[in-house]
Amino acid sequence: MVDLTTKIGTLTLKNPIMPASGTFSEELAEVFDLDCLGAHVAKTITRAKRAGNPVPRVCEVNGAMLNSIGIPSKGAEWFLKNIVPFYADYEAPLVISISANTADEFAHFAEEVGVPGVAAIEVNISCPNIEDDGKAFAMRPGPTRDVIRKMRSATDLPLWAKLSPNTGEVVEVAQAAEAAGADALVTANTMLAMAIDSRTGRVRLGNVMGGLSGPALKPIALRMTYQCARAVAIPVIGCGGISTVDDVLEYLIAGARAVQIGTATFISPTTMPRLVRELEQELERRVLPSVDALIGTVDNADEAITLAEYA
Amino acid sequence: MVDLTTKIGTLTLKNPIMPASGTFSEELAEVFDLDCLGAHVAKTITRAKRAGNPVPRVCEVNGAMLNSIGIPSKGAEWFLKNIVPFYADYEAPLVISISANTADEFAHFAEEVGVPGVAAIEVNISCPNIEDDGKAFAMRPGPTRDVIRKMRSATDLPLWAKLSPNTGEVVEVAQAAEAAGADALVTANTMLAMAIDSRTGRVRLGNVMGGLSGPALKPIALRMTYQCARAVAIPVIGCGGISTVDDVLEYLIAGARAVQIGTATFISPTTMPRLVRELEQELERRVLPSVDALIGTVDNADEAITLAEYA
Amino acid sequence: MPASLCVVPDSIFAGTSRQPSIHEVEARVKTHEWVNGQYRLLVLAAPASVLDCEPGQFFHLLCPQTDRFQPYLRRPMSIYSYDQMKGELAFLYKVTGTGTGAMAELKPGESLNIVGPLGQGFEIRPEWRRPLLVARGVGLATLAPLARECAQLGRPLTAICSARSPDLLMSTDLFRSCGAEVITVTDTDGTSSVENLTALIEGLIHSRGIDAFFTCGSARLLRMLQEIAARHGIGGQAALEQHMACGIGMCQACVRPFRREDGAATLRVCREGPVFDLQEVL
Amino acid sequence: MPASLCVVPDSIFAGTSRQPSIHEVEARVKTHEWVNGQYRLLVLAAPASVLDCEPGQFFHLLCPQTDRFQPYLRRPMSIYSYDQMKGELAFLYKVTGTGTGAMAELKPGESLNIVGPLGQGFEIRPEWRRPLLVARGVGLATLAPLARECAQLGRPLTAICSARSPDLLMSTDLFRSCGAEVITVTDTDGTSSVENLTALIEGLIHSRGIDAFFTCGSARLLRMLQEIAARHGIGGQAALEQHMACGIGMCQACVRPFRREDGAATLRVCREGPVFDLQEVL
Ligand SMILES: Cc1cc2nc3c(=O)[nH]c(=O)nc-3n(C[C@H](O)[C@H](O)[C@H](O)COP(=O)(O)OP(=O)(O)OC[C@H]3O[C@@H](n4cnc5c(N)ncnc54)[C@H](O)[C@@H]3O)c2cc1C
Ligand SMILES: Cc1cc2nc3c(=O)[nH]c(=O)nc-3n(C[C@H](O)[C@H](O)[C@H](O)COP(=O)(O)OP(=O)(O)OC[C@H]3O[C@@H](n4cnc5c(N)ncnc54)[C@H](O)[C@@H]3O)c2cc1C
Ligand SMILES: Cc1cc2nc3c(=O)[nH]c(=O)nc-3n(C[C@H](O)[C@H](O)[C@H](O)COP(=O)(O)O)c2cc1C
Ligand SMILES: Cc1cc2nc3c(=O)[nH]c(=O)nc-3n(C[C@H](O)[C@H](O)[C@H](O)COP(=O)(O)O)c2cc1C
Ligand code: FES
Ligand code: FES
Repeated sequence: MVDLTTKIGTLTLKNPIMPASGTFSEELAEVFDLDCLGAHVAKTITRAKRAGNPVPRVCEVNGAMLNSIGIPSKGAEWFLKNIVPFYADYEAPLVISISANTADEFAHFAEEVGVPGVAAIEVNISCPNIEDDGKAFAMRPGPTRDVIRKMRSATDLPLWAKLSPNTGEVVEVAQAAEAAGADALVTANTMLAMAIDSRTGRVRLGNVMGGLSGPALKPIALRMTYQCARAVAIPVIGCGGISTVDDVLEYLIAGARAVQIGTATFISPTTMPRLVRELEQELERRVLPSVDALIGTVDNADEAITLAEYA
Repeated sequence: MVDLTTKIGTLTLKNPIMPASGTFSEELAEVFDLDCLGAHVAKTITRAKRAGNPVPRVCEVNGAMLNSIGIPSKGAEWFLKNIVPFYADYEAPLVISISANTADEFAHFAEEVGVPGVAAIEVNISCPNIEDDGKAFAMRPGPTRDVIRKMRSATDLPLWAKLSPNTGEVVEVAQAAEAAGADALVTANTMLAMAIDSRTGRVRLGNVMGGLSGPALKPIALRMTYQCARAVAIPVIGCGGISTVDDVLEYLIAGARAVQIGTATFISPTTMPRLVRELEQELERRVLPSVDALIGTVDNADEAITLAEYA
Repeated sequence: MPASLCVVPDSIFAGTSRQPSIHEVEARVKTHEWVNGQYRLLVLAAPASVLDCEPGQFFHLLCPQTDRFQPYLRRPMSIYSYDQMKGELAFLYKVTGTGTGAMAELKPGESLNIVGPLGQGFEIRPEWRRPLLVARGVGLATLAPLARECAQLGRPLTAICSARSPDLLMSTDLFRSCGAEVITVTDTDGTSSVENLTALIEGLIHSRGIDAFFTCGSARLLRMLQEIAARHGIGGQAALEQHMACGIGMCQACVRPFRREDGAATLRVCREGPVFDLQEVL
Repeated sequence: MPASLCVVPDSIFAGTSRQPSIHEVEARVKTHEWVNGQYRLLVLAAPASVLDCEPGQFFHLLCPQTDRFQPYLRRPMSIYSYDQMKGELAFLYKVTGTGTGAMAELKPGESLNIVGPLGQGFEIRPEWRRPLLVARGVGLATLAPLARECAQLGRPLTAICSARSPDLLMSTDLFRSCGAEVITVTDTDGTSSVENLTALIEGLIHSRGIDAFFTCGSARLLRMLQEIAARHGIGGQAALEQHMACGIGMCQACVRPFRREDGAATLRVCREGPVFDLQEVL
């Protein structure tokens, strides 16, 4: 028997496969038993009701997608009353994802959502910080440190900081999140991108720009996962373009302790249970006793080589 | 007759299609007549001889490639003696691409390479700045301003600043390059990425990390092109994942005055002449008199919407 | 997408009481023919698990990767017909772009990955005794199973089929075989204008006692029907489209605004729809 | 990749004296057969423009996009045979991964986009009168046209063909039809070891007067030949492989280090190679 469990701080997950925020909801229970997952991660919520972005909210690019869903939210109250209880029927821990406009709002919000049934809070710091000219918190170490530190004082729940691939300083941001008390990192959110309909000249998303996800994002998010796993001691959860068991293995080998599956669930709603099963089979095939035995085993001939020479 | 010419500062190109640095060389003359191109852009050179990176230097990811070629260079002297004269036989202007370790070295180098036959200098500021802890110049506005300003004083040749998608501050970097005297921007270089062979656990590039190019990069580089074209008055040259005439149109519509073709030439060495021909046909079909008539015509329903809401 | 070719057996639910109602399955192509110059009819051999459908529901199709087309997202398609006895599921679709272009290359014997059935189908309320179907374009596909359902329920049916030209009229035989009175109108004949149709429909309301409208395929016809329905106090439903990513309700890509008692509501076409109350559509 | 299916006609060079020597063309599949459990022989109908080849040169193939495999980069393949009279070009390849997996799905009548001929082929120097070919794996493909060339030049030829097992020996008939003396060795027989081969080859040097080595397909055999050649003052050439992107010389992906008079040199396998002087290979 292969040991599929993985520890994310104080939480032990029964396997390292979980959904990515915004690509998962209760409706998926009509496709498979959600208890086969390592954790449940809900769509980001804001405290107040919000509308989200104009349509079209998604489009397809070469082998990947763009989305500008935004964060439509029925508000925290509605969420806590209607959604959190749904997940209480499952063993898998519920991770909620929150967003706010300022570090203080984040902290207050974290306090409020710390209700029974919530196992951890994922902090969506890819959202704009209105105190930093609308730049996302996760773009710089300073605002990241600030928001995580304030949240750390406001809640005892595990805090997972979800990083953005749009920053040029991912290692510094990761270290700032760790120093401020984050329990884990998630690498990464979508990458800012754009598409135009060349026939009409019209932008293909109602919001002009949107986030790239799916296979095209994988090499970028995998690189971030690798960089972060080497730079911090807290667990890193890989996310970006995972759709096959080989993708899962790549992330684990790069140093991720678990992975989140996003867009692949849209392409095949049974992706996650399939990956759980295939990961187990693959570990058996390799005669590895556990997921742990694979994590961080990347073989990079020359440790000293860095970004320096790549361009 | 459609007018395919486009002006990049003082240079008039006979059409907006040119190669991207590092994906073009004299050998391509054995495939087609290089004079069908708007310009010739040479591989980045350094002043001194350099070896480049260990192999494997390339690998394929989902519908795109990673490279960690580095900048193997036979040195500036050899280049000026052997390569520049080759291009003298062609009408298309020769753009050389240079790299250096510090702003001062860049400036000295720019002075030295200003020989007859060189029409413009592309400044590869995605290379590490040893005075900024190895961070690439193009990661921040300060170092970008510094390097372009010093080069501006050292040469009268047009300077094209080639930006990096790895920065979180592309607009600020673009504006810094413009303020410092750059004549054009190229958006963009490759995006830092990584791949692991899940079977062996080995990194798939000798240099561990490398640059993502090809179709997967397009939505990201197109977004940068759009952002920069709106933020600066100097011409922006689009680059990233272009392989079809629709891609070219998307970039022109987004605001690019010309485009560079990189990886697509590896997939199909006749890509560039095909794009020149198809662009002409497409403008005729649309009854547009010129390339100019298409540039920057993007229709974005709501101008006010920005990055703010996208995540 | 080799990944998605591997289907999770329902046995993953063994030991739990939760039963899946949405299935991802491989379906084999039985026949695949051109219906006219734009539309193809795809008939699949599908397992019973996905054939418990309602008219108006849809499937989300994983179009194949071909040398010419490499679609990424799934494509939503209304159920054109489903038959549990024969184990058949059919789609009538217009070859439009990347996804349907790739789909058009499917050959009999090949396999197509489908997810469904999805969404809320049409509801034929007890008080709706004399329905009128008004369809154009893909709507001719979407309303076909509804015609069959009306026939089964013994509701006398009238169907107005609109198209650009007579050769693009589809499903009329199917409607007729359901006992429907079929009226065809086309742009080339000049019979499909809103004015003409409004007069026609008001006539039908009087002559046939039409008391419900069902429509799909044209925003123009939808507005017209809303207007006539409001005027005559007639109920009805409309099937809508929207760009989708998940098709199941997770991503919120497919929203549209709707008129509800408590003001405007934003609903998911894939989940709360694709069939909505006629007057709620904004 | 619909993009690359459109080929630039040579007329783009009209009015210039520069003539292209490397061509991107569509070639039609004539036959495509399994040779054994691992290798397939692909015979293409190719235009004359690309058939002015030399043994040892290669083509860069744009493998198709299929539902199972979506390769991106081209794949380099040695020319297995070329025939200007018949307008034929053939490749013998091992089905390995994504690219060759996609290629294996090509059916007669379908089209494959190829770029070539590329690289420097073998040179049979005038003083090399009695060549020995030592091939293993893909080397059996790469050395095939060289055997034909030797036959044409009237050079009596000996070929050692090595493989894991007898069923994986390929091209031996072809070598024989070129008048070559063929010696087969296999791992399963225990005849393919370096010791055994060294003895065998030293014997051939004495008995046949071998004065040149040509090899491809095994680093182990290459080292062995370098050693024997150095000991006996015998010249020769080796065809090498390296991961490639452009195949033409632009990207510098495919470099390897070589021994040159003035120290080590970094050369491109696609351009300065794939055939190199036996002793220069490091
Ligand atoms: C619930 C529902 C049922 C449908 N039923 C049918 C049907 O029975 N027959 C039929 O011919 N068509 C139907 N459509 C429309 C069909 O989904 C589109 O024609 C198809 O997705 C076009 O894909 P493409 O790649 O060929 O075109 P492209 O234009 O290349 O598509 C690009 C993207 O836009 C999306 N898109 C384009 N048009 C539409 C549209 N009208 N609705 C939603 N997304 C769209 C595609 O899914 C794809 O993601 C239905 C749509 C919905 C939402
Ligand atoms: C000049 C030259 C001539 C060749 N001639 C032949 C031949 O005649 N017959 C034959 O069977 N094989 C030949 N090869 C090897 C052949 O190119 C590889 O087997 C093939 O590229 C594998 O592709 P894949 O996608 O199936 O495998 P994958 O392992 O999926 O390939 C992944 C990537 O690695 C590259 N790669 C993998 N193996 C090699 C290799 N050995 N050399 C270079 N790149 C590689 C691929 O091109 C691809 O980019 C030759 C290689 C070179 C360089
Ligand atoms: C439609 C959509 C909605 C998303 N919404 C959120 C969100 O609300 N909060 C968040 O942190 N990430 C959100 N994401 C990002 C995903 O969680 C994930 O980080 C990203 O898609 C990369 O993973 P993938 O390539 O597996 O999809 C969303 C992604 C998509 C495609
Ligand atoms: C193999 C390779 C080598 C490259 N070398 C350079 C270089 O020397 N200097 C440079 O500025 N950009 C270099 N680039 C980046 C390209 O010029 C281009 O910016 C990038 O590949 C994106 O364009 P594409 O997607 O069309 O390839 C290189 C790219 C590749 C793939
Ligand atoms: S398509 Fe995802 S919610 Fe409707
Ligand atoms: S493969 Fe590009 S230089 Fe050899």
